[in-house]
Amino acid sequence: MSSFVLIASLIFATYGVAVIEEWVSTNRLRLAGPLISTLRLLGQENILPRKSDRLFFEVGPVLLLIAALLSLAVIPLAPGLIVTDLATGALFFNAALAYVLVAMIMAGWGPDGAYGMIGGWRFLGQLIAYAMLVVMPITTVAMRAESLSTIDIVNSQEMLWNIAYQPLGFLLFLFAGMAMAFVPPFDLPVASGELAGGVEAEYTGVRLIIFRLGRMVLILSVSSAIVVFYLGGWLGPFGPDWSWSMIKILGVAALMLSGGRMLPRIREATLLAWSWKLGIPLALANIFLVGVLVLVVPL
Amino acid sequence: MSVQVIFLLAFGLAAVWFGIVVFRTHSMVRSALALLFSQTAVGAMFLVMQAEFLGVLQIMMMATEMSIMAIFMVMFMMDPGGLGEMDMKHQRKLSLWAGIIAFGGASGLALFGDWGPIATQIPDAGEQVRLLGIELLGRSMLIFESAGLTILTAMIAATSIAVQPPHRPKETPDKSKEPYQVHNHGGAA
Amino acid sequence: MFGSREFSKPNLLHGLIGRATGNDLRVLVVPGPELALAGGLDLMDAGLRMASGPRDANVLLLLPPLGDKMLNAASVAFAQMPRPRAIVALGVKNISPLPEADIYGELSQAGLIESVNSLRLHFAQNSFSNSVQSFDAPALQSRIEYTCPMHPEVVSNQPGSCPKCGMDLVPRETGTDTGQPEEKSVQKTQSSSNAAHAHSSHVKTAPAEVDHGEHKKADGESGDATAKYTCPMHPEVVSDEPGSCPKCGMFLEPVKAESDHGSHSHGSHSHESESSVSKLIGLEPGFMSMIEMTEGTPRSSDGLQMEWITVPFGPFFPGLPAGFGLELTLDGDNVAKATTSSFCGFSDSLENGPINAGDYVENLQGQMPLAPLTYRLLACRAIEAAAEKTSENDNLRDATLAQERIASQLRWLTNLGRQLGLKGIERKAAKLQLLIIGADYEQIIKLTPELSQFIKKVKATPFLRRRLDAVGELPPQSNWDGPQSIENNAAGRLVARLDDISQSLALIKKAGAIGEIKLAEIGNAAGHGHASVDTARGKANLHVELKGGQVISAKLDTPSMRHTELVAPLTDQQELGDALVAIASIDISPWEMRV
Amino acid sequence: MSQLQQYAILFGLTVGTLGLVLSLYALARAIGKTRKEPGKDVPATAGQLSRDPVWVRYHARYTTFALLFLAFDMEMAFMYPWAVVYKEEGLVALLDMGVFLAILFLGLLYGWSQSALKRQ
Repeated sequence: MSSFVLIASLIFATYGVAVIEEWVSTNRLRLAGPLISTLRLLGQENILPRKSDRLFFEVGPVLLLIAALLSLAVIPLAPGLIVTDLATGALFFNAALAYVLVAMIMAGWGPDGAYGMIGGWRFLGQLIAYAMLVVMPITTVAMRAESLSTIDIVNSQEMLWNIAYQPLGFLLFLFAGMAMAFVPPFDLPVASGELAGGVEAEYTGVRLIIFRLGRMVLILSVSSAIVVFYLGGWLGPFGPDWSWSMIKILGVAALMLSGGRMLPRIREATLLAWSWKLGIPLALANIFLVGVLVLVVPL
Repeated sequence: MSVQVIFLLAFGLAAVWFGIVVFRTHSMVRSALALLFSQTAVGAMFLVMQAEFLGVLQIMMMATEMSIMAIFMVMFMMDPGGLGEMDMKHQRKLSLWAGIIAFGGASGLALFGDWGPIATQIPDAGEQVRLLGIELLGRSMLIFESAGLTILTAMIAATSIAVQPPHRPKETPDKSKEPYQVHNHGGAA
Repeated sequence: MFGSREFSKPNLLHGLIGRATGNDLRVLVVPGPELALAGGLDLMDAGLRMASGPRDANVLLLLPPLGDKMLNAASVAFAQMPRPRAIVALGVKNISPLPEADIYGELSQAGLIESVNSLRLHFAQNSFSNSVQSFDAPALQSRIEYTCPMHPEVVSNQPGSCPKCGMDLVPRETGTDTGQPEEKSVQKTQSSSNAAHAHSSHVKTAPAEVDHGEHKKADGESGDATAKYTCPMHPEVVSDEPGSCPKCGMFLEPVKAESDHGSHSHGSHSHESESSVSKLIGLEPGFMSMIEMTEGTPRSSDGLQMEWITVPFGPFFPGLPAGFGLELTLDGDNVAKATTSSFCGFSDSLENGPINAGDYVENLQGQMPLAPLTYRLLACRAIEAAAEKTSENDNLRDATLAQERIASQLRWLTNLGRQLGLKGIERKAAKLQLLIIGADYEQIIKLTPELSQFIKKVKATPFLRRRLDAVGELPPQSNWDGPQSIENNAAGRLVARLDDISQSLALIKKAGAIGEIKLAEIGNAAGHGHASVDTARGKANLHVELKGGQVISAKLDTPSMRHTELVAPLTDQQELGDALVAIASIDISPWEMRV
Repeated sequence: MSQLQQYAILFGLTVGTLGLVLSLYALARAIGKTRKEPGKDVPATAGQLSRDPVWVRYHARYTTFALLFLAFDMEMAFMYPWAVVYKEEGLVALLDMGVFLAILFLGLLYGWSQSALKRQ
């Protein structure tokens, strides 16, 4: 029963993210939108660029989907509603999402097209910018929870959510998470106005379905990580636990997707400079602050 | 138990196979990512052996690090796409021997080394991380801090190499040609 | 059926997919989305979504005017669109080399909506068909040409050897367009596929007359035949005795004939096969020396030498003016060189001899679809100056000009929004543009508060100014005469354009009405005339010569023609994204460039 | 659930995803084959055929960041076990890691001073 609820709610949430994504990018709410797009792409030709690295071209989107799904596996929707409660869950989340980078490099390099290749290597630069800002805030969350398990992390926030306990970490993680899911304004590798689709540019048909699905699951996964690490996961005043998780996750996803549309796309040089000159010192300061806080006010 | 061994073997073979692919492909990116997947398979082996933290850490760190290696290979190797089908192997004999000796040494170490008694009780994954943390802050604190210093040294070295304009022979034709020409004439004579 | 997918017996799933395709239309507009806006078409409202490239599109929307160059480019884009796909032609009939359009419609919003409706039906019924034909066009043909790996300027249609160095020519695929600029291939010499050939053929054919210096480098580490020891880092250091390198202190390595990195005599060059060459001269097959390969290639700013690629960013690149043929030579994602061309430029030569002054005005107007009234006014003024007539409603004409300026700036903002991923600005600017173009005086006055509010909103967009601050600094003494601003960067030009909208609004309000632009009666006047008009992009000048009421010669000078020269200095060594923003900031119209 | 069972689930998830992908491919295959046409398989570059390979020595501009990143990444390996026992160990852990992070921060400052923190 619980695994059924789990699968159903994950599918529902992914679909929800896709609906929100279309909504914010076209300003039009179409509940059937993702379904129609999927059907259209299913009927589309699958073009394989000639002289391409076919292995990379095929594996790229699949690896993106697998990485995103695996990262989602350690995210609890409620106590007991989790695919695997790994003892190193927070670390595993990060490990799985590191392969998003590998997938993007493969997908960008594979077709031997200029836009895609530039997009793929750009994402590596983006990772160098955001990765430390994912890792360091996760450490402070683990410090408070005394565990890397995501369930323990949620339980540690029973008194006070981490967003209030370590707001600096939350902000850093939010931005880094948006960069990780390459949503605007961090959509450097798939920018339409700058690279005409970038990494996505050569994908059509069923491969594009996989790519887009992987992307949606990735956004879902990042937003649910934000919920679990900082917004108290399933904790809520009344009602069933999983519904709180769902509301928060979709809310964060909507925030991530719509917030970035207000900002111009960030230049790679700016992103790198900011995250290394400002972000990492702040993240280190956050570790120190939380370190003191945990010893002094152990809530 | 037996399933565990089968998976261990399978991941081990995958690691070896990807390791072979590293040298068999002409494309630099393929080569770098094959090395990555070889390392990932090693990480999976750790997982099968229930060393969760080590396994996940291996899987995580290799992904970014090998990707960075890939970009460096693309930057500095000829023909990174492998379109020219050129052979990147050099000094075959030497490397063959070095490989055989290293393999022999490693397997000798594995077979004849003293690995202590076989652990019957494996602490669960959470406990493993905790024990590791206590070890880091206790007995191995000095090692841990000197690792920090080592990393600092590496950072300084890497920065100073990368930021300085790389030294290279002057590209102006007369200067680069001169020494060659001198010897070439000698050779022709 | 040039757009359907092949399938003999469509089943239920095919029907579903057909209907889904009809409900999820991604459109690639030819010439470009700004033409749709200028023509008053609201694509979003008609249920079309803009595709980011040909792969993403399933509808090719054709709008007038379409030149041959544009249609050729469109045929390439159409060939790259995955099936099922369709062509919709609004207001155009002859679209060869593209196949017959699936839907023809008239150029209006109603025509567009009607076409989209029949398009949905078309996709539902014809997405899959059993009579599918392949699409082919002259622009898609390719041929093999042969080029020398060391001398890229040597290009031949047949295999053979290079007249300069005698090396074997290597094959390379290229388009049929023989007008391919040769300079384009300069950077491609190092392209990897040639690289391996470069070496093997070099070794194979190197005859004695080859320049010895170059030959030596190819062999990399080779030394003197009598030498016994050499430094692994400094091949020029050769010694008879073991020891250390005087340059770096490394141990000298012994060099033996037939060893891996050995030296070798150059006595024998007449080898048949590559392998025997490798064996004899001790060189590994396919081994390439970095020094040889990077020799002569230009350096990047940080001194590292990489290979450069030449990438087209147009004519259908989202975020750049449609029809603008930008080709960037990229060093990583930095721009090393930019070349520009136009796919839809004008021609001011009067090919068919002198034409009626009235016809000339219409003709010039038709050639400038993005600023028709502006150029109509320019033509009228120049002709009237030549005929020494004056127009009485000059300030009403200026009001018309101002209206078109507002529309032009709004279209520019749409483009900027698309380029930077600012969906809100893109949508709002497009909507306001549609309202402005058809508006009369009262409607414009009514729109004023909305426009001012929008200008305020754009100015207040977080990080927008900061994003544009660092890019687009014009070199000193450049002939920029577009919207003037205090800051010499893209941000300054954004503000200047926004202010231009406000000023134009004020001007319209002062004029009190919007006048029609009509050519004054000039009779059989003759003479020279010159006029200039402040367009949204800068000053446009026109010289005409009249004789007997006919224009016998005309010389048009447009702002875009002058500003195109700024593209190279603006993009030089800029990051790709910045370079594109910089190009957008000077607002070039390919229609105002010469073909 | 034992650890091995959990890994088995993750492995199963991977295999299951592959299965989903394969069945989608099969479905797409059943819908129709891709027609081979001239120009279609050339990478799309905005309306022009660009037939040259782009797999060349790509000049990445973030190399100095990448090198610093490697060092930081290495260091994070120590942070996780430390974070887990942080509360338990208290002040010792704070000082210990304080020294470690300070050393690391020095490296960052050094890189900064050598202008490694800019696009090359």
